[in-house]
Formats: sequence, structure tokens, C-alpha cells
Amino acid sequence: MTENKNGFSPKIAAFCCFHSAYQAADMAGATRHAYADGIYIIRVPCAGKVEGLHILQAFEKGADGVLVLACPEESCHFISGNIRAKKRVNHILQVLEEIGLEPERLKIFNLASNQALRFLQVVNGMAQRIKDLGPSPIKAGNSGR
Amino acid sequence: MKSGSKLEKILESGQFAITGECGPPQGADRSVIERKAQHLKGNVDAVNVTDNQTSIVRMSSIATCAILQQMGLEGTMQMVTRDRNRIAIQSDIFGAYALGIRNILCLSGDHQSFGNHPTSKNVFDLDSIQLIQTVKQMRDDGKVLGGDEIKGVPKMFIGAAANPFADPFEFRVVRLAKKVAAGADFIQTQCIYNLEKFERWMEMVRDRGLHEKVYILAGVTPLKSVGMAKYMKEKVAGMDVPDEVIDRLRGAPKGKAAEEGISICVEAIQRLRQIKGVHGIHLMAIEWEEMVPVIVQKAGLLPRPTPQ
Amino acid sequence: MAEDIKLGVYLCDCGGTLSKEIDFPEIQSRLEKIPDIKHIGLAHSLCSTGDLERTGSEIGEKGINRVVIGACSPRLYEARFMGAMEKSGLNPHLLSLANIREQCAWVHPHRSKATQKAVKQLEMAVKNARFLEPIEGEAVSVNRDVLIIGGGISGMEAALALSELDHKVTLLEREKVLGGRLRDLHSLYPLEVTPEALLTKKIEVLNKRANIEVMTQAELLKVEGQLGNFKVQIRAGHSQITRSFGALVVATGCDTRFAKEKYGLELSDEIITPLQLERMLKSSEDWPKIPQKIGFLLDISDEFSRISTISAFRNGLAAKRRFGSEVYIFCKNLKLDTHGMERIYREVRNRGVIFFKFGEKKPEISRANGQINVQLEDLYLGKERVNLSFDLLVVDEQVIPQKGFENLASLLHIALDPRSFYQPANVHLYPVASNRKGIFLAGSCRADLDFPDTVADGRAAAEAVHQLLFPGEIWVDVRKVMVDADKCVLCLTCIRSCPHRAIEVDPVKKAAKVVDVACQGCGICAGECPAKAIQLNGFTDQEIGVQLEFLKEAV
Amino acid sequence: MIVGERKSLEEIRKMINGYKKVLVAGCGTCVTVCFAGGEKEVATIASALRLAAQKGGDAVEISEATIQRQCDIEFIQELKEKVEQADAVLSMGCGAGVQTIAETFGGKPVLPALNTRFIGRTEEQGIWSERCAACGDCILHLTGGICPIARCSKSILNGPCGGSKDGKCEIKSEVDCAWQLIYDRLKSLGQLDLLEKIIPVKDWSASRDGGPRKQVREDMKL
Repeated sequence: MTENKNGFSPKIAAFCCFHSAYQAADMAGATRHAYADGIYIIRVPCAGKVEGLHILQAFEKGADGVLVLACPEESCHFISGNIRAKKRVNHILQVLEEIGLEPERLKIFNLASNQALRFLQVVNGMAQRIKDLGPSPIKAGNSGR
Repeated sequence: MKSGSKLEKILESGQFAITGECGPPQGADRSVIERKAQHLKGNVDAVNVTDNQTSIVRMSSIATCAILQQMGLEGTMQMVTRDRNRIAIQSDIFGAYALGIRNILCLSGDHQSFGNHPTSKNVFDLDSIQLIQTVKQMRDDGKVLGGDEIKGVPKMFIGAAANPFADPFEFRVVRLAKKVAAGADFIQTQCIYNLEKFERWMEMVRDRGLHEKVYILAGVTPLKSVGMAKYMKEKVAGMDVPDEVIDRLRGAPKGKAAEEGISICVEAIQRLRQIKGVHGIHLMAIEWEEMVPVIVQKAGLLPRPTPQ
Repeated sequence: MAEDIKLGVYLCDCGGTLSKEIDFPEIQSRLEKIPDIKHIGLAHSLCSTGDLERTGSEIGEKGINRVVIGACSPRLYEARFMGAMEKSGLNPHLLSLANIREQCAWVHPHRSKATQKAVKQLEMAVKNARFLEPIEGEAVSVNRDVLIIGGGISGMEAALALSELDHKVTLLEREKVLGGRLRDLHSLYPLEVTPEALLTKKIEVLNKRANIEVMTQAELLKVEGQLGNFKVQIRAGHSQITRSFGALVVATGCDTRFAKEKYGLELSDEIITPLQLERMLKSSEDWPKIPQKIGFLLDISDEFSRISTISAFRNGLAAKRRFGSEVYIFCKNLKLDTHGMERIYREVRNRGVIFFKFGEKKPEISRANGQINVQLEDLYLGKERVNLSFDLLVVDEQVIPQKGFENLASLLHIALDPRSFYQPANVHLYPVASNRKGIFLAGSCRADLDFPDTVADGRAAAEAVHQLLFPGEIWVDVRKVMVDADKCVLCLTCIRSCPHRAIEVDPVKKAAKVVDVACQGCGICAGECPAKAIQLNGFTDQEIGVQLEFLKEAV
Repeated sequence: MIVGERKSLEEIRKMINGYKKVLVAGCGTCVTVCFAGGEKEVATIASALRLAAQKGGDAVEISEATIQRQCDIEFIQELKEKVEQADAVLSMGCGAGVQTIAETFGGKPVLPALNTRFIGRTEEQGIWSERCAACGDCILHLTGGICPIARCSKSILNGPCGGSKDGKCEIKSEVDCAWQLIYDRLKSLGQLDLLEKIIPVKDWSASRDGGPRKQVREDMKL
């Protein structure tokens, strides 16, 4: 589906807030809407739980892109988790810039639990952008740890 | 007589004094000073020489004052505490006195972030009030700050600055009093455009009787254009340019704004002369020295006295 | 962990439907290669009682101590699975779930790809299961007494309802008397009862209840503690007291304000606010001048206010009845979204009240000869300007938060919405809950509500409080959030950033301490901690790390 | 506390260039509180360095360790094993921490990952500001508890200078004029008379100008 002629199918870690995006993803499934199989959903109780470090680690482990999907602005299940997440993502975007990774590889979106179509737009859009960008320049498993 | 400078003599005799200003060049070319001095000679009683004003590197104030002295003008050496510690300051005062300089204006100086070396380290070992104290101690006690006797005491006429337009307004006169208590003989103020506010300030000065303890020279600067007025209002710290002044310049016929600026300045001088406790004018015609004779003439302040 | 890990994996093909999309035998053969897996079971409907019971007894028989389930979304049956585990004697938190239906079978049309991803997810779930640690539950006893802040109608209703539900209630009122804004109203039309009679009756009942204590001229000084045990300092009159409460209800109401800047005019004898009109209608004294024509302006101070709208209807009708006045209402968009408003609207029209509707251009108001002129372009009448003069013009008011709202919000650490009203946890689903467990909101302190809604809100808050406190204890997960006291540097970041105010300083350990009863498990604290001293059980660095492993091995 | 700020990744990468194994060492005291060098920042910068190295095709091995305090040798000893295995140590402590590690492990290059900036306080979450210049001769009792040396751009002792406008400093409109703050505070304390007196020339010998400082408590020495 998202494979291009070189057979590149992007691997995308999608940190999904259990109270919004995770449900939207379930709904996308329930309505049998397909999306790229490289999208891997990581359940978090709140986008505010996603640490900048975890985003970097996702890239270290070979992610071509990372999504943080939070509750809609002003309607966070935990009041301020989505705002914290946005600020952290912005901070990590600066670090990515310092590293020399394209900022397009990291995105945060707000979506409500019933927005299955928005979920699909977001993940498919991301998959397409990453496909255009090509594989991450970081070689997975090459980590110095 | 504390120093015997011409400025001191004129003020002492109760005559209305005029001091001018000369900004040294950003280089070693003495002809710039000579050209500026031509406009000032005979029109002002002493000439302030700025000390790396707005933290832009220029010819030193001491050297420039010495050149002016050679040309028969009296210099007032400005000295800021930004660039020198107490050792360098006292050493420079010795040198300046030996070169014939008799007036000093004690300042803390603009912060280096304004100038062409924003990455430099500042000193501020002393502040302006402590500098006044230092010069006074050197003159009156014949001792350097550290306590050692001076051989060949520099007898300076000590000046200080005051800005009636900075905040907190009600503290400004207290700070003036501190400068007087520290040993200031004369005060030069920030450029005055808001005369009402200045009058209120002078009232507070008189209430404390400070006008009897120190000579106050009111600062004036002619405005060349609307642009300059707006720049002074918005960009220069501690400057109060009322909108009426800008409107008046704006209302001048095309090409006549400068003329209007001169008129505003002359009117201000005339009004300042009427204020009790104002002993003179400090005329800062910034990069417009050629207008000094005109302004002084129009203000009816010529000829200048020649004290013995 | 000293004990050996014995994994049990249970797969569910959802009544056989998933077999088309996922190759279950393939999954099984892949999983069989993993050591520690003692059992792999395939069920057709794991959510059914039969399958659940079977699974539960198997867990017990085989001594399985970690459970991995590959089935539908955890949003559906996670709790059910956990229940079955608990029944079998296993800690329910030793469960790791892979969502192979919604995230694999249903979204990846290629069977092989869906199968591969399901395998991957299950492998991760297995890895994850090894790190799982039991979370113990604990019953925390709670004080059943309730403090209600604000003695308006909403607070009084809450007090009465709670008293009936056998809670001891303390009702705090800032003023000398109870009643709040209701005291200013002259009628609750279409209700028969007058505000005065209603208040008298309510206060009478309140005073009779032995388990309600009313404190007037009282204010909140300090609030410490958490749900079940709030320690509250109150100043009542001249005395200062400290009490404990299990829950708090904020019912401080709202205030109104004439938006002078939007009108561009001053109030006068002829231009008055709805509240002034209420007071005038309430007084039995003769009016200085009978208003022959009254105009009501709406939607200028505040475009969202129901309160001004209902008051214009009610008082327009009252003026008609009392003085036979001609009544005009100028509005932009009528909002009739409260109980019975449609009916009153029809009545108002039938009684001959005339409506004008303006658009973006506001009506122009001027004075001449003791009269107030209103000029406007009515959207339906076209370009021709309407020009009317009035004896009395009633302007609308903006609904604003009650005085002192900032202070109360900071005392209670409750969140404010963009209009500075107290922010409900969920506007639609749980409007009387605040961001903090055990602190509830009732009435117009959270939104501009009309009388019936305010009353209902008070009762709803009382019900919510009762539901929480009535057993006298609350079952909480202990150590869901774990603080490593050795690592904690007490930078206070977690305490400042916890939206639920669930973290305190442990004065003995000199470290942050999570108050389990108040914690809602969002993990923001763990996300923030610069010392990595906080981990959220189920979402530890290790567990997140395992999930990220899938990225390493290409799908 | 001491407030520090991480250097740019580029600068850090230049410093560690040529070393094959680098230990990133965090400090669990001041710099943890200001989010510059605690365990999480250590992990973050380590991850970023690995990513940058991988992207650039360099082979560098990054290890991590965070100790309680880098300015005490007992804690630094905990790093011994990891330091020995590394070619260089990248310290995320303040200047004192960097130097203590360097003094402890003579043969190992120690590199600063932070710029140590000032002694300050948390104004609010995420904002820190300077409060003390460690001049060694405190005069806060004369200035209403507001330090003119640390907070006045010119460190003047008899302010405010002529650049004070609307409570702000002439150098930047977001900088408060320390002397306006002092004036307001003394006014509210009813101690404006303190400002009538001239604060004399300061003895800077107690500050860093007097040379490197050292403090000894004889009774506490073992």
C-alpha cells in the first residue's frame, strides 16, 4: 500500500493517547478502513506521558517517523497533557534539527476519540510524507548502546 | 576657587554659563576635533568631551580635551566607570590634570550592549556617585582612594549628570542630593524637551535647597528632523520627547523642519533661563556643531564672558 | 522477580471471523518457539462467560503467572479479562494485551501482513509481560462529610440532597444570608413559586436538618489533603476553624457585568440592567414614572448569555401585566436552549412583544427629551431603518465569574476554562467533576445556567459526591505511579505539573509522594521528571522500550 | 541553585570528535532541577549524540551515568569503572562538577556539556533568573533584599542610573530595573531613608576579583 517502487514501507511509531487517538484508531478498524501496516500504535494513558527521550529512542531503534497523537486542544482528558506533549514535541524538534534529522519525521496532532477519519488522514498523510522523504538516515540497531 | 577653571569662575561670578559638547572621532584623525572646535570657540564656556559614548570606541576623552586645550578651548573631561577600575580612573585623572584639564563629569556610562563591542566585559568597579567621591577626596584630602598621599594634587571642578525624566521620578531629586553630598560642584542634565516636567523637578530641587549648593546646567539638544525626534523618544533611554514637539516639527513647511528645531531649542533656552536655580545651559548639538553659534546668538547669550 | 515466569497466551478469533484476515496457526507456531510460554490457547469468543471461566481455571491449574491476550481492543474487554484473572487468584495487572483485531485484522487487507504484524505485537506483548509487576489494591477510608462552598440555590440544593443521602454537610456562604442571586429575582416565571417563597422554604428545611451546618460570612482560608480527607481552614465571622471533609462542592455562582465598552454609553435612570429591573419589579412601591414603552437589548454585552434572554422574556411579560407597557426585544440570535424556553418564547410573542433582529451592525442608541432612541437595521425588514423611542431601555449583561474566583481556584488547585469559569472534567459527560478527584462543581460557577439547570446541577453534584463517598472507603491501586525516593531531587516539577494535584512532598523521605487516591494515572509526572525518579506502572521506560523494539526488526 | 544550559549539539559533537567511547555524566543536584543535566537530560543527549553519529556514519559508543553530586569526590568515585572504560567524559554538571571529575580522573579528558550561567532561583516552572553574584560581601540588608550587583546591569551601588524607565532597564525592555525594585521594596518597608545614604566604594577583594576563593572551617576538618 505505502510501498513505493523501491519497496520502501515506512515504519512509524504512533504514540496514541488511550482516551482519544487510540479510540479513533479502534474506530478506524471497526469501520474496516485500511492504513499502512508500518504504523505501529503505542498505547499511552495520556500524550503527556510521552517523553522526548522516548521519541528519540524510537528513531534510534529505526523509526522513519514518529507521531504523537493527543486529545483536542482545550479538551484533554487530563486537562493539560496535550499541551505538555506539544511543548515537548517542539523541544525535540529542535534536537532533531541539531541532529540533522528532517523535522517532518516528527509530528503531533490533536484528535478526538470519535475522529476515525481524521486518524486515517493523519496516519496516511504521515506515511505518504515519510515515503516521499525516504528511509530514516539512522540505521536501525546500529546503536552504540 | 576649587579648581580655577573658566567654567567654575563664570558660575562663581553668577553669570549664566553655556557648555557645549564635542564627540571625538572613531579614529585618530584630530582634524575632526579641530573642525568641531571652530564652531564652539567663543560661543561656549567649556566643552564636554564624551567618553566612548553609547559604548562605541572613539578617541579618548583625555586626548581630545588636551587637543581642545591646545586650541584655546576649555574641555570638560567626561569619565565613565564602565571601562576602568579605580586604579585606571585615578591614574587618568592625574594625567588629565597634568595636561591642563580642570573639569570632569562623572558618569557610570551606557551599558556596553549598546555599542560596537557588546561582547566586552564591563568594569563598574565604582558607580558615578562613588566616582564623584573619589575625585573630591583626591582634590580636597589629597589622597587616593587607597589612602596614600598624592604628590601633586589634581584640583578638578567636579560635575555630575542628572536625568529628571528617568524613573522613579520622585527619587530623582534624592539621587541628585546624593551626588551633591558626594561632592558634585555642577550638574548637567539630560536633554530637556518636556519643560513642564523639568519645572516640577526644579521645584523639588529648590525645596531641598539643592540649587544653592550646586550649579545646574540645563541640557538642550536641537532637533534636526521628525525622524531624529522620534528616535530620541523611542530609542534613547531616559529621554522624554512630548508629542507636541514632534507635531511642531511635523507641521513645519517642507525643508524647514531643522529651522523649526532651532526655534524650539532657542525658546527652550529662554524659558529655562527664567527658572530659578538654573545656572546655565548645556548645549548638545549632536553632530550639528555648526548651529551652536546660531543658537547662542538667537538666545541672546553672546558675547561670552572672559573671566581672568 | 524470584519466581519463574510462566506465560499463558490466549488468542481470540472473534467467533471465527478473524481467521479470514489472520493466519492463527501461523501465529501459534511462531509463538511456540518462545521459551517460558507454558500454554497457548485459541478461543472463539474470549469475552464470553464460558471462555472466560475456562481461561480462568486454566490459569489456576497450569500455574500461569503472566497472561498475554491477543484479541480485540483493550477498550472493550480489558477490565473483563482482568476480572477473570483476579477470580483465578492472579493479580489482574499481570496482563499484557495485543490489539490484533482493530490494529491488525481489520486494517491490513493483506492476510500475510496482518498476520506478521499480529505476531510482532504478540511478541512485544510477551516481552512486556516479563516486566509486569503486580499492582496491589488498597481500601482507603474516606470521610463522608461534605463541604459546600457557596450558599446560593445550587449549593443549597446540593446540601439538601446530600443531607437526605445521610452525609453531614457544611454549607459556607460569604454573605450574611443564604440565597445568592436568587434573592434579587422577582419571579421564576413560568414557575408559580416566587423566589422569596422558595428561598424561605428551602432555608427553613435547611435549618431543620440536623446534619446541615450553615456558616455565613464565612470564607475558605486554606485547603490541604485529598479526596476522602481534605483538611480545610475556614473563617466564619470572627472565629477560625479547621475541619476535615471527604469531598468539596464548589457552588459559588456567577456575577454579571454591564459591558460599557461594547455599548459605548453609561447607565442612567432610563438605561438600566436586567438586575436593576428585577429589583424595581420586586419593590411594591410606586414607580416614579410608568414606563409606556420598554425595550430590551440582547446579545451585545455577551453573545452567549441565556440569563439575559430569559430575564428579558420574564420581565417583558411582567411589565406588560403590571403596567400594560409596549415591549420590544432587540436580539441578534435568540438562544432558547434551556427548559421551557420555547414555550415562553411563544407566549411572549402571543402577548404582543415585538422582536427585531439585528446583524453584525449593532443598534445605535441615543437620548432625546428624556427618551431613549434605538435605531437599527432589521435583517428581515431590509434596508429601512427602524427608529423607536423608549421610556426605559434594559441592556443585557455579560456573565462573568464570581468575585474571588482566582483566589478560590488557586486555593483548591482547580482549573479554569478560557472564560475563567471553573473547568468541568468533561463538559458533556461529567460536567460536575473538576480536574481534582473529590472536588465537584455545581451551578453557574461552571457555566451560565438558568434557574432549573442550576437546581439540577446541585443535585447532580450531590449524587456524584454520594457515589464516591457512600461506602466510606475507596479502592485504589497502590503504587501505580512509583517514585524512587533516592533519585528524587525534589525539584517540584511533578507537583507543579500534576493536573490532579495528586503529588505531595513526603516530609520523611524528602521526596515526591503520589497520593494514590487522587492519582488518575495520566503519567504526566513521569513524562516531566528530570531525574527519571518516576515510573508509571504499565508504561515504564522498560515497557515503552520493548514496544519500540518492533521498529528494529523490519515488518 | 546553580543554573546551567546545555551547549549546542554541534559544539558538543566538535568536543567529542575523535573519541570512540564517551561517558555522559549527569549530576543529580542543581542542574537536574533546571533541566540541564539530570538523568533524563543525560539520556536525551546521549540518544541525540548516538543518532547524530549514526547519521554521520561515525562509530561512537555512548554510555550514561548520573550521580548525586559532581562536586563531591565520593559520588564521583561511583563513576570510576565507567570512566575507565571511556575515552572521554562529557560532564553535564556545572563548572565545579566538570573540574571535580577532571581532578579525580587525571588521565581522562573531561568536557563540559553545559554552560554554567548563574546562581538563581526558579521564578516559575521553566523559568530561572539570576539572584546572586557571589560577591562575598552581602549588602542585601541595605537594598531591601534585592541585589544590585546581580540584578542591575551595571551593578551600581547607588542607583538607579538615568536609564531606568517605567521600571525597566535601559539595556532591554524585559529586564526589570533592579533599583526600581529596590526603591519600591524599601518604600513598602518604610525604609526609603536607606537610599539617602551613599553606599561606599565596595571591597571587591572578597569577590572573585580577590583571586580564587577558598573557605576553611577548621572545626569541620577531620
